[in-house]
Amino acid sequence: MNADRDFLKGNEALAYGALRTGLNAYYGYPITPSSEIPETLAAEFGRGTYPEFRAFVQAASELEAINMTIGTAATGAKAMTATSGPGFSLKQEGISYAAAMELPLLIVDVNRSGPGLGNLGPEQSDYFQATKGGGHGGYRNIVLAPDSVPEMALFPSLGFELAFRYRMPVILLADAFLGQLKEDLTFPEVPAREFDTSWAVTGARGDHRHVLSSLHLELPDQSRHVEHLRSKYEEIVGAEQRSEEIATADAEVVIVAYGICARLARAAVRSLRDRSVRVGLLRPITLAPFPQDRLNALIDGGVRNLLVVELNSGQMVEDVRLVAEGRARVESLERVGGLLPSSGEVEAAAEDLTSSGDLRSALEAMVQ
Amino acid sequence: MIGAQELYETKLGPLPTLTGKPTHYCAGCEHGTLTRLIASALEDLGARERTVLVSSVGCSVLAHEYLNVDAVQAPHGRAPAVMAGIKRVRPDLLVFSIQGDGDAASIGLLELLYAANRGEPITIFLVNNAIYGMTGGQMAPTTPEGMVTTTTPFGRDLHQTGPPLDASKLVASLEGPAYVKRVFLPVTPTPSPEFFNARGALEGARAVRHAFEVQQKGGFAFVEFVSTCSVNWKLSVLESKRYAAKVLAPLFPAGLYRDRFGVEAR
Amino acid sequence: MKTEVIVAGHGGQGVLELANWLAYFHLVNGRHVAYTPSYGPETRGGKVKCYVVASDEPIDSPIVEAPDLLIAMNIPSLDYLPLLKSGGTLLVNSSLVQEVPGRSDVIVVEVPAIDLAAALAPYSPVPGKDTSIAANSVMLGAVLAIAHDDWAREQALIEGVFRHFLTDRKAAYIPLNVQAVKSGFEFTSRLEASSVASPAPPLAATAR
Amino acid sequence: MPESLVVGLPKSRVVVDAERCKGCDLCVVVCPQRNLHLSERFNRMGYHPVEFRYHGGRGDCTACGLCYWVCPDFAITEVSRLRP
Repeated sequence: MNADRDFLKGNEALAYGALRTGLNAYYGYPITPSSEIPETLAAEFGRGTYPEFRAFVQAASELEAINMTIGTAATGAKAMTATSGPGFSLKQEGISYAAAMELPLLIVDVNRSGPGLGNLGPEQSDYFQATKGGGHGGYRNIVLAPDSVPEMALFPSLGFELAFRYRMPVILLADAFLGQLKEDLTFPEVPAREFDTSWAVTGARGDHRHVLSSLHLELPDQSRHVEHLRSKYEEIVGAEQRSEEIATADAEVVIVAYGICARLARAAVRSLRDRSVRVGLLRPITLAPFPQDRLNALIDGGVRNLLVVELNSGQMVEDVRLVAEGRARVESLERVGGLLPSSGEVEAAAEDLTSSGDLRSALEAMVQ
Repeated sequence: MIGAQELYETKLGPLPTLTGKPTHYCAGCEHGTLTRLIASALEDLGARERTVLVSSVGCSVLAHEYLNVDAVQAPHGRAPAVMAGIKRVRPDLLVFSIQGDGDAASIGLLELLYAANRGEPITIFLVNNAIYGMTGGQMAPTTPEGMVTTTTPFGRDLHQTGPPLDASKLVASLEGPAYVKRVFLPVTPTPSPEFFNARGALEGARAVRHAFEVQQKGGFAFVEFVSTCSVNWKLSVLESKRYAAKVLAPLFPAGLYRDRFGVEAR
Repeated sequence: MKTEVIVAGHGGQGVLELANWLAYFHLVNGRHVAYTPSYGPETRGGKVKCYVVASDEPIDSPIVEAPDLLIAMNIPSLDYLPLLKSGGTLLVNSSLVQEVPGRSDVIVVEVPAIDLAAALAPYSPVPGKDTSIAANSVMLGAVLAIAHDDWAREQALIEGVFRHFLTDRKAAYIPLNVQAVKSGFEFTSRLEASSVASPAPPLAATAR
Repeated sequence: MPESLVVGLPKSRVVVDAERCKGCDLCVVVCPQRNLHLSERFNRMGYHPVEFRYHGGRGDCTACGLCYWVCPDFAITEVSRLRP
């Protein structure tokens, strides 16, 4: 018996992870495949198990939800909202305002298939929306991509830490598979963190008051503000790139994949290594900032072939190509509509990029 | 010799809850009048240091420049949701917004109605001047039939746009709110063409005070101020007050629609 | 040691529960587990399919492409038979599936799960209520038997599994479900013992 | 100083910050005693600001404050009464 291990869905683990890191408020509008998050939180709110969890509201719309999240965040409290693609689109308005007002909040997107209603299957097609800003105006958010249920439980804590450190929205980009997947996990002990909230609205003190506004009517003021947001993100690019590597040291081909695709890629790398095929995996943990330094280092170290595996019609591959700048061949294996490639397909695509794969293709071409 | 200044004592003076910054409001605009009423009420309640203003979008977008309190900017129409988010985790704070008719009764109607229906303990002041002032005079949900605006250049046609929307009645149709009141805020013409009465401002002052008290008792408070917009109505200041008295007052009659805690009775 | 299972059936047969119980049984046995349900509209009365992976090592991919064990609760579940690994086991609910398509390289174990469950009426928490609902627990017992486990050893663990999942009002169903597991276990063990042709199954679903 | 000795001074008075005033006329039309008037001069914004001009013959200022409450620009900064 191993009583200290839990067995939870990704969505449930995320909810408990947030509660264990001192979540104060959750506002959301239910949407499959993320609804276990509000369901789990509603139950715990009703039980009152987590005294710091002071507010749970099923909002009337995603707009209401994100703006309630903004209100709570403005007081310096830890606020979270969760949704899936169609709801993520609606939340973009508020995310733009939160980015402009430099509010720390956590937004979870359990990516389903799109555009439009799409279906309930897993996709990674909200990558652009999450990593390039998403709402109007120029800004970037930090985007975290878990690839397992234990990480779904762990990343709310990391997310709030980054959100408060840099005073900005942090997006936790999961996918429908991870949301529904159940795995064993052990909750890490997360010490309660106190963050600097001296900027928050809590009532004026004498002549000192706090105004959180995204309105800068004087043109130079707005210019300075956007420049400030940009330089803040540049600092984040320098300090917060996170990734995981498997068997990249002598790799001829490196697979770049995150989320559920990284799990498939792990299996493919293991299987290929069993056959002495020199393939490795670079798994971005922060999609924004993209782990460009590690990717650069791999290319500088001699990796000439990159295979991007993602559940969209080619989004992260653009960032990989941007880093590679023509120094490495970048191919991609894509699936959409909720379908996943098999690990065999990942294996084959990676092997095709090795020198033996090249030789075989050349021979096949000659035969034909 | 005694200076004339020392002979007088102040009955009404400057309010520390006002920043003193000149407003961007047009001459004779009730937005300015309301700002003073709010500052005065907050001082009466000794609440300035526990108050958060949620600035909305519209003419009141810069309200935080004039009111010397903590403030958060809400996206267009979303002020009630932002207020609810503040109040849910900080029930000790006094949270209010000044919304326009476009903000509250059009783009943010859902946020208004749901905050009202849940009875969120917040205070909303709606300035209904029947037109979009900040953006240059487009049709508002509350524009009366026939009014010429930049988007109804031949006058508002109700067959095309539906009738003016009555926000106070809509809010009062819900169970959630504890206090719903509509006040005619402009100065009102009297039989003498040279005199106007200021009853609106005095009633407004009471309503503002009551709306904060209701929030302190845990209720949702909503006060609609029927107002004017002389610049976009293309009338002089005093003509706009006469027009408001003639056209808007019957369309949006002043009245008390809900007073669950009986604050008016005292 | 890694075990990959597909559990399939139709909505209402308790397929998700069976897969959950199986995964949790492995978890309390100290393994890493991954369970992937079907979800959304497809769970409304239609086909249901779940993956269960149990492994002593951290699990790379939770997706089961070639299962060691296919639990087929109804006829459409046999659609997944081509995926079954050579040498793998097909566990069939023979109450609903009378004819099993041939695949000579797999072991077929037929358990009349509904009939066995229906025979447990004395254990119903509601007197007179049909107990065939416990067919999924019968299949859990069959899985344990296929792994040549010892019922006496597993009984406590199984009770723990049910106590974890069947809480509040559902707790009344724990004795019925435990009996159903036992029934499935005993039926399958006899089947195995009487089966001369079949070699010992390569699958150790609960091997330790 | 006893009130009776302050000859020619209004019993109450209104202090106007002329630079804030936008000349909207609201205080002028609500003043029951007609003690407020738009000035001939311009302020820095280019408005004719209001002035408190006491006309002893027309009725004294009662410090009723109506001008203070209706002023949208907080330009009526003070309403005062003679000390008793």
